Parts: sequence; structure tokens; C-alpha cells
Amino acid sequence: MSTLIMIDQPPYGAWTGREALDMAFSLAAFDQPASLLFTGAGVNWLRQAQEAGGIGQKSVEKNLSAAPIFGIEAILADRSACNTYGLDENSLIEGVTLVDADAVLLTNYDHTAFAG
Amino acid sequence: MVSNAMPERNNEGFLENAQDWTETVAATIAAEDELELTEKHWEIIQFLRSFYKEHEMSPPSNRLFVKAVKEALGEDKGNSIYLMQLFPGTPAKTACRIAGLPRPTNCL
Amino acid sequence: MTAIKTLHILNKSPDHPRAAKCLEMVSREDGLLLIGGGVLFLAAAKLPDAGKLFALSPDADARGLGHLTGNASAVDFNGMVALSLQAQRVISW
Amino acid sequence: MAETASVTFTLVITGAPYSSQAPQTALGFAQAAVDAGHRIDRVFLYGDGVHLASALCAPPSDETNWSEAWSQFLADHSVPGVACIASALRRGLVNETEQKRYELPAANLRAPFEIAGLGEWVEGRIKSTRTLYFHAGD
Repeated sequence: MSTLIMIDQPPYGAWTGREALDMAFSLAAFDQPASLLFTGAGVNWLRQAQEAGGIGQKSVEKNLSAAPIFGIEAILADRSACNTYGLDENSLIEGVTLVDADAVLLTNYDHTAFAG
Repeated sequence: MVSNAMPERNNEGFLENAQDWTETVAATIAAEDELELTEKHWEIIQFLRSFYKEHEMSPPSNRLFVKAVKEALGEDKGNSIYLMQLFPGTPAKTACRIAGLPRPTNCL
Repeated sequence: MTAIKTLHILNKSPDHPRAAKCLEMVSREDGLLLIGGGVLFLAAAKLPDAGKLFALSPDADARGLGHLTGNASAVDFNGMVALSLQAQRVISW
Repeated sequence: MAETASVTFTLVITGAPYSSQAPQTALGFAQAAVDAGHRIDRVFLYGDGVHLASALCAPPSDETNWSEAWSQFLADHSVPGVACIASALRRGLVNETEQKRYELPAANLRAPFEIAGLGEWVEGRIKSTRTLYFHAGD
């Protein structure tokens, strides 16, 4: 019953990504295996050194860093989207696995969902 | 008198302003629950406060609170019986209140 | 009925970035059901290359595309319910 | 394919009425599922979808009142409708319990909707044959 939660919205402009993170945390709270997949502009969640205080929001980088502690199985990022936004090993936060987000990847999960 | 005054709190006893927290405030809030804070309590309180600082959130549910404590301090302390003994009721909620962290949204 | 591995339900118009990603992730063994603004794909020059293509008829009709189904099969809500059970998994884009 | 009698759906609505088509598409689906003899295990409102549970929507009389239509459907078929508490509190949607807890001037949750946590979604997703999402479009 593993679930893939997808985030394709960039951080801070909308709340959907944060609500996707809550979905993943809630699966973890009930010991349901869950992974996160960042695609499109959503990969910008994974950039190091975010300072969100100036816009009066919490840092999604810091929120996301709780994921492994809560038992989220993997934080996946679409390789081509990372290329688009200039994200590589030096600029990505720790613990991200680069993958090709394609039809094959989806078959590893029996449920895939966006938060909105 | 000013030094003894309790800072502003909401109707469930949570601090309105996180920066008002002191160890004395924590002890006073704990006393309302008839809790005397021991080293064991302080260990969890300090853990919660550093977790909040690092992740800008409290563990969003009791079960995730237990998981986070287990990850940081091991299985002896990261289990619901141990935490329930220290912080009766809903441990995450009681501990957050004493640690001066925001009221959980009961989200999960 | 042929088995559908994954049913992709797409309600984004062809210009939405999520629509592009959806089409990237559809395989020949999958089904693609266009609903909402997704039915505008029926008017786009090139239809998505999914194994099986469906369009929700009330949404197509509403947008004046009821007649233009190309290689897409029209389904009503009953059909949508049946498709969602026929597939091994469903993704709502 | 599962036996018809045992088929259940959890429907998650994340798009708000009047800013998306999500609630009406979900209602069309729910009605067809019930007509086919399936059961809706629960409807979970998440994100902007919680606006559907507002008791204060008053659209013009010649437009469909989606909140009312959904309330009617839930009541007619004894389907639980649950608005996510965190989404609801952020967006100003509360029942009397939360109104008191947060000392707010009014409650505005439409019956028979309830307010609860994401655990309701997790449970629905585990128990149901299928969990479907109805998001905003563009």
C-alpha cells in the first residue's frame, strides 16, 4: 500500500505543496509507507539556503527536513526538472534521490496523489 | 511583581508569544497540570524546542512526536508509555504547552 | 475490456504544465480520461498518444467539442466510474 | 475488478466551488457510483475544497448552490462528509467546537459536514476500493 505524493507547485506562492507534505506526514503517522516526488517547478522546494522570514512564511526546506525523522521513505526529484532549474548535488538539500519521473516509476506505487 | 507575572496565553494555556518562554514559565505551566519537572521532563522539553527550531514545526501528531523522540533519544524514551508518564493526557499537546510551542492543529 | 494499467484523469488544459507532465508519464498500457479543461485536448492539433483515450462527454459538450472526439471515446459519469474500477490504479492530475 | 457489492469509493475534493469545477465533477461521479450500486465510504474536503462545507454560500438563485447540492447528497445517501481541520481553520471554516476553542465570533460549517484530521483521508484510502481526487483545473 505504498503511496507517492507528488508536488509540482513551486514553494511559497501557494499552500498546496505544504498540504501535500501534511498528507505524507499523516501517512507516516499511521505507519503507511509514503514517498514524495517533486516534479516541474516543484523541484524548487529542494534548493538549499532558503530564508523565508522576509515573506513571513516558514521555510519549506526546514519543514521538509523533518520527513526522514517521521519515516517518509524517500524524497524523489525529477532529474530533468532539476536540470531545468539548475539544481545539482551542490545546490540540492540532503537526502534527495534523482529519478526519471515516468510511467515505470508510477508502477512502484499503488497510489499516487497531488494535494490540489 | 512583573517578574512573577505569567505571559499572555490562550484559552488552552499555550503561550501567545514564543519568546516569552523561560524555564520558570515552563515550571509554572507544568504545575497547573500537577507536574513537577524532573531531568527526564527537561530532556524532552529541550528536544522539542530544538526540533521546533530546526524544522520550524512541532511534530504534528502524537505518533509523530513519539517517532521523533525515538529517532533522537532511542527506543527507551521514544515510546508512548514513557512519554505518557511524563506528560499525561495527550503527550504531544502537554509537552508543547510546557515547552512554549504553538498549539497543535489536531491536523493528523 | 482490455486491462488498463493506470488510468490518468486529466482536468488541466493543454497549456497547463501539469498536462505536459501527465502526457510524459502515460504509457501505451495506460488509459487517459480527459475531463474539465482537459477535454480541450480534443481541439488541439495533436491528440495525446495514450493507449486508450477517453473524454467525459458532459465536459466536451459544454465546451462545444461533443462532436469532435477523434480517436477518443466519449464516456459519461457511469463510464468514468467503470473506468476507475477497471484500471489497476487511478491518478487524478 | 472487485465485486460490485463490495466496491467503495473515497472522494477527495481539493477545488473550491465557484473557483473550480471540482465539486460538480465529484458530485456527478458520486451520483453515478451510487446509481451503479457502489458505496461512497466518505467525502474528504482538503485545501480549498473545504469551502464547499460553508453554510454561508448564497449564489444567485439561477445558479446551482453546490454546497447545498452536496449536503443533500450526503444526507440522502448517509455518506460522511469531512472537512480537513487544518485546511478549514486556515480558511475560516469552523464548527461550534472549533469556534469555542479559538474564540471566534461565529461558526459556519454546513450540516452534515464534519471537521476532522487527515487520518480520515488515510483511513478512507486504506479501506476503499478506490480513492479519487477532484482538483481545481487551471
